[in-house]
Amino acid sequence: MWGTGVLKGMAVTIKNFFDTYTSKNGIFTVEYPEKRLPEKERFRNFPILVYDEKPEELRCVACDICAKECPPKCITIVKAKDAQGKPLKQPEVFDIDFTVCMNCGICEETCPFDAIYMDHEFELAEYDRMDALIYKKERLSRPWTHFEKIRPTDAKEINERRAKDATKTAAAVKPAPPQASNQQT
Amino acid sequence: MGLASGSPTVDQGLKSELEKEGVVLTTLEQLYNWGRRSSIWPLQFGLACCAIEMIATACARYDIARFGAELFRPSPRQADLMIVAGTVTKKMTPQVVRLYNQMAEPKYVITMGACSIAGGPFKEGYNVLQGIDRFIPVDVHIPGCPPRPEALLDGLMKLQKKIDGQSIESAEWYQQGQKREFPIPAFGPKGLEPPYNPEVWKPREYEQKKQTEAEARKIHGTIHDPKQSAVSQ
Amino acid sequence: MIQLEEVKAELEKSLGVQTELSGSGLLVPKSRLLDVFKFLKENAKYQMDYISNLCAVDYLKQSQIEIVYHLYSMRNKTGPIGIKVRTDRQDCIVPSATPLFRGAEFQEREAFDLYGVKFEGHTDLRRILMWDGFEGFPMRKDYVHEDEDRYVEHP
Amino acid sequence: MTNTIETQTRPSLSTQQLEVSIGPQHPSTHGVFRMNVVLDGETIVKLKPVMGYLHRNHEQLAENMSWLGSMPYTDRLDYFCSMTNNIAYALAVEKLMGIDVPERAQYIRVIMAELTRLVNHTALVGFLLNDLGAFFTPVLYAFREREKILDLFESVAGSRMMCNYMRFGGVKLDLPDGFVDCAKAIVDNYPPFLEEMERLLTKNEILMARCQNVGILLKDLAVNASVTGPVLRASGVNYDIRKIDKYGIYDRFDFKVPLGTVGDVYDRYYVRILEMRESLKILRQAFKELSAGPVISQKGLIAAKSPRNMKVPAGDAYGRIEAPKGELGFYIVSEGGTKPYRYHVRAPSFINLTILEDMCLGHKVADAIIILGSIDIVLGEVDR
Amino acid sequence: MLDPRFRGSDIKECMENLDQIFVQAKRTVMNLAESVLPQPLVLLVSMLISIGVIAAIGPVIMMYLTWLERKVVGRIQNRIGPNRVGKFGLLQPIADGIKMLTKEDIVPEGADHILHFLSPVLVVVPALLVLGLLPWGRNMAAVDLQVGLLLFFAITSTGTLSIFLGAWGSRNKFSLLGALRAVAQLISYEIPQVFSAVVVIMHTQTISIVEIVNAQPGFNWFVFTPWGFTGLVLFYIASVAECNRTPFDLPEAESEIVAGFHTEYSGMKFALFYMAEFLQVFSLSALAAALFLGGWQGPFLPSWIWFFLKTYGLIFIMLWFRGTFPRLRVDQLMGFAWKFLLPMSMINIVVVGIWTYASPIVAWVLGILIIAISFGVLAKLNTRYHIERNRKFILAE
Repeated sequence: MWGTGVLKGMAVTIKNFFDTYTSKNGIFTVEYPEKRLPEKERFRNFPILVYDEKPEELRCVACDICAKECPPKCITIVKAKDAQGKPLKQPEVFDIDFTVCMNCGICEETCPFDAIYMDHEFELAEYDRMDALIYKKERLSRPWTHFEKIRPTDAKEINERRAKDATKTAAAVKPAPPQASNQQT
Repeated sequence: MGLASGSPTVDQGLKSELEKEGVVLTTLEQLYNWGRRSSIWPLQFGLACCAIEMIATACARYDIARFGAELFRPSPRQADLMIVAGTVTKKMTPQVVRLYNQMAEPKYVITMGACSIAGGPFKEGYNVLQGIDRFIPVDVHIPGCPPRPEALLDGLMKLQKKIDGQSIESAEWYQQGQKREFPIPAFGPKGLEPPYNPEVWKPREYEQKKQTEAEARKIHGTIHDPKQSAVSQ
Repeated sequence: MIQLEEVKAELEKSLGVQTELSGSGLLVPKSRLLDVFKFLKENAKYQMDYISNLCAVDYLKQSQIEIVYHLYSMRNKTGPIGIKVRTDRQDCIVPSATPLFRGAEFQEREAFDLYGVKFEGHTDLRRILMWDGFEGFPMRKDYVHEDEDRYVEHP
Repeated sequence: MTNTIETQTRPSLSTQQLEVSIGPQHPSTHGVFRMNVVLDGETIVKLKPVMGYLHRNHEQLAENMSWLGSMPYTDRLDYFCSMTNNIAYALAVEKLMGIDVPERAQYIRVIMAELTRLVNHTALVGFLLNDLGAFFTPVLYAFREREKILDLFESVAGSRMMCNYMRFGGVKLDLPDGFVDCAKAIVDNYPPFLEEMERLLTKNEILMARCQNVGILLKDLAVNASVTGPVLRASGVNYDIRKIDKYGIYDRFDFKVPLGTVGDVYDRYYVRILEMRESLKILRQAFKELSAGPVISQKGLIAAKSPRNMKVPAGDAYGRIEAPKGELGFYIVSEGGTKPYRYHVRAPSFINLTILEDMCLGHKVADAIIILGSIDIVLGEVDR
Repeated sequence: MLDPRFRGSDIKECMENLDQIFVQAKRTVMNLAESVLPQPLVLLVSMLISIGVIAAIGPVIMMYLTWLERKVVGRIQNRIGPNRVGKFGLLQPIADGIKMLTKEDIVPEGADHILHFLSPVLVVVPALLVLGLLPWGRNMAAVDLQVGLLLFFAITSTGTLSIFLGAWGSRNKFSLLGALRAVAQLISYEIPQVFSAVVVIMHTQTISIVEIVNAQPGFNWFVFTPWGFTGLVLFYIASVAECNRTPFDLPEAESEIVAGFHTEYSGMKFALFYMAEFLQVFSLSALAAALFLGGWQGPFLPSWIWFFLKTYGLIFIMLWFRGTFPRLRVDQLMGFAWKFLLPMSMINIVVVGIWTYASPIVAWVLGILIIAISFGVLAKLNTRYHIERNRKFILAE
């Protein structure tokens, strides 16, 4: 009969209307600034550089692999030089252009020295684009404890692997470069 | 009224006491700013993947309606916030600038996503404009590709903070003789004519600022810039 | 799956067209292209009524542009037959497949827009992706896009 | 033609035709797509689609980037179904390289593809109703379900929309431990959501009056214009690439292919709802048969570790899959180097648009909008 | 000086006071004015009071209707409406108002300045005028005319002209399309609306709204009769179309013609269009309540509370429509008005004719019979070739 489909449709919407008051998960909104969604562990937003103890000693050895691997080429690395001009195993300039980075996580996969990981921080809106959105080395570096806090299972895996590599390199006469195991990060 | 000679100074002590008794003491400016801040109507204008995240923000879970920004007005006349969500290509730039000109005056621009800030991952493309701030002034930049809906809400809250800070004397749109009509680029054989709007896009000043910083530090060696080599291959 | 050698033999027998196997398709001379399409479409054994993919490839070293067609049959649900056609890079003119397959219309316009391949017999050959005033064919290997104002953020 | 188009031309009343451009910025063109429409009153006389407003030169960028480098770019092709784009690209390169994919990775690929189909069809039903005028309610119900599935993608691949999860020879990472039963829960309470949407929409008289006998696509025109996907099946042509090419392990699942009879907007809407039901069937079977094992083949792992010097043997290959919008194909030419020589995407939405004008002639402006909505185009894929 | 009523319990007495509170207030002011001013000015003061109250209440009703709509439609879509601007988002309409006031007012250069300026005013004035005719409570109608209902329909029909004026003045293709649709829709839905109101006039033999409400004392409202119920349904559907609300919101169809007839209006002019739409929603729901649901008649609560309860009940249904329905196409819209609503309202008039002359039992049986048969026949006629209810789908292998 004409009109029954229309009435059934209205019944659905009114049920949803009263669900928001009666049933627990009627309201689907998570009120952002006050309440936040539980963060997924593997969420990747922008990369960070990781250091163990002191912020000057980054794990990164400026090997430029991630700069070559990055599809949109947004990483710029300059090797540090000590007084006599001999290149050091530290990046002098390591900046990532956040207006080009596409959060794809390829740098995290291909870094052999576990130096660069993807962070969960997403509240990065800025008023000025020129210098605020080109992250220098200082703004990118985070302690390893921060990484263990946001990604516990991955951190546990990586620590075991690094411990195993450390013992292997210590045991072996010639320190072989740390081999990535089957199940990398 | 103290409006002409600088904004009237209202000492905070008196204000907080009155507020305790429920009397709200506010200057006309704060009332204007509060009105504009809490009912921003975005323009229904999506370009690419970030537009889907913008729609997800308007949907049930993140609910931009809580901020009063629920009515996505289709016509630029009634909108006062343009969220440039997605890659602005050279073929689309005249439309974007014309839309910006058509919007009624107290208008704001949020560039959402890496593509609209500076070309993003498609920066090297021949048909991609490297950032919309070459043609129109931008208030808030939200990096990310695409930024999470919460990042868009965070950007909106930062825009609200910026609106709070505005004052009637210094706001551009109230000045006489302020030309707020931005020239619309035309299609040339190779790209857009003119490629950027000199009034809005001032990298040169920024360049001088960085030169002065660089002399101060004076320690750089030769800079190996992979991007240069990648493009010329 | 359809064996390309078998198709090659079939074409030679019935149409007398000399085709050679190159990569995943049959290289057909430009002049006999439409006959091959008509044959593959009407022949009872093949009934290739669906053109899935049409794309141009720019071989700079041999200074040739190759157009690749992939034909399928929706009625017999049989696998792809790759047809390739080569033309010179300067005056590249190829008979258009649109009268036979309407599906090729937009893809031919895209090949014209990005590679400059003129399809004779196409209903309205205009630029589809770039704006009409644009000069040059951007996807060619020797196209260098001189950017008007390449501002690089890094100092 | 049917009864809706009985507008005879009245010779005495010579009306002037109105040229309107339903422009790149329009509430319901699903992105930056423009239709130059010539109207006689409200009836459409001529309709010319104009595209290219989102032409981001994906194919040229891919030519000077490593093979894996353009995998994250495929997410941005059809930004509703990033997983299926990755699978299609991975399949094409695997065909050229001859890498095999382990058992568990095949099952994960099927699960991700079917979850993406659910997301895409739900969002499409929502947007089609939005074009019909329902004030955002179906879109919000659809996006509520989409959020749950996006949480799954985020917990697996790391990003809600841009998953970049497939690698040549398998997948990037294994499923997190809580994934399978969480996915089972979502798949189990999907049918009640579909019933709710059906009660709200399918038998709604206004929707039936607006969508039936509008934009009819005949069978042979569809085949000749190489239309693929649900639009083709709604016209009654039984052509589903999962059944024909049997790529991956789709021959192990038994599922049906829903076909329409008339081929109008209502058929295209309902065929998608039936397809969602079939996808749920596949997902349940896949969850049952999911077995433990490696997620990426040994050769694939080495390639994933240093993509910049991964070489693909010379030759060309065309791999295609049944993406939610139609047949998504990748044609790759390699000269044995670390960069693809030619990289072409056969986008289903781009080619499904050829018949937009044929379907819209004689209809009203309101019909043209919902016909465009029923074809389900995404501009990232149309303009590449 | 209360009405001489029997002294029931004191709750009943306080209800009476509450009921007449506004009438008392006006009377005290009038007494004060009489003692001070000469006679003609007293009349002026009484008019000014009524006009002042309505001019104050109108915009407040409109503002909090927008708030109610955003909250109700939000809840339908299981999200929370605006809640960060004030306690429950209650300050949201005020913020909208301030923003609209401070917005730049653009007149497109091709547009006709006078028409562009005039049409928002011409749209709001009828919507405000009509509020005066409504019986807000027991003897609380601003102006109690003998020809109230006739004047009501006359005023609301001028709204169509001003919408076309505005759309034509802004020289924009989309608003032109919207204007053509608006004129066609509003005129063709006015006839079934008036016809379904004629039913009440025939029964009560008066066209003064106050008399109609008085003819429904206590609980026997007209809606409990067969012709009353169908009259309410028809009148309500026609008034949804009159105020351009979903599913008949073709003149400002967002998804087709960008923003319909008010595409070119920004700032306060757009706010006036917005106010006119919501005031029309309020006034037509109030009239539907007055005609069929017994206006302010109600057993226990004060009269004006009943009036607001019934009106907001009907408004809630309109908001419910907005959250549920897709939009009709132009020719279906016309077909629905001419081929379904109009014949049904004529048949309704026949039923009320029988009702007045036949005995109650015969009238009831005949009434229900005629309405049911005619509804079935008309529904059949209308959907003969349109809708195929359950269509066959093949699940191929």
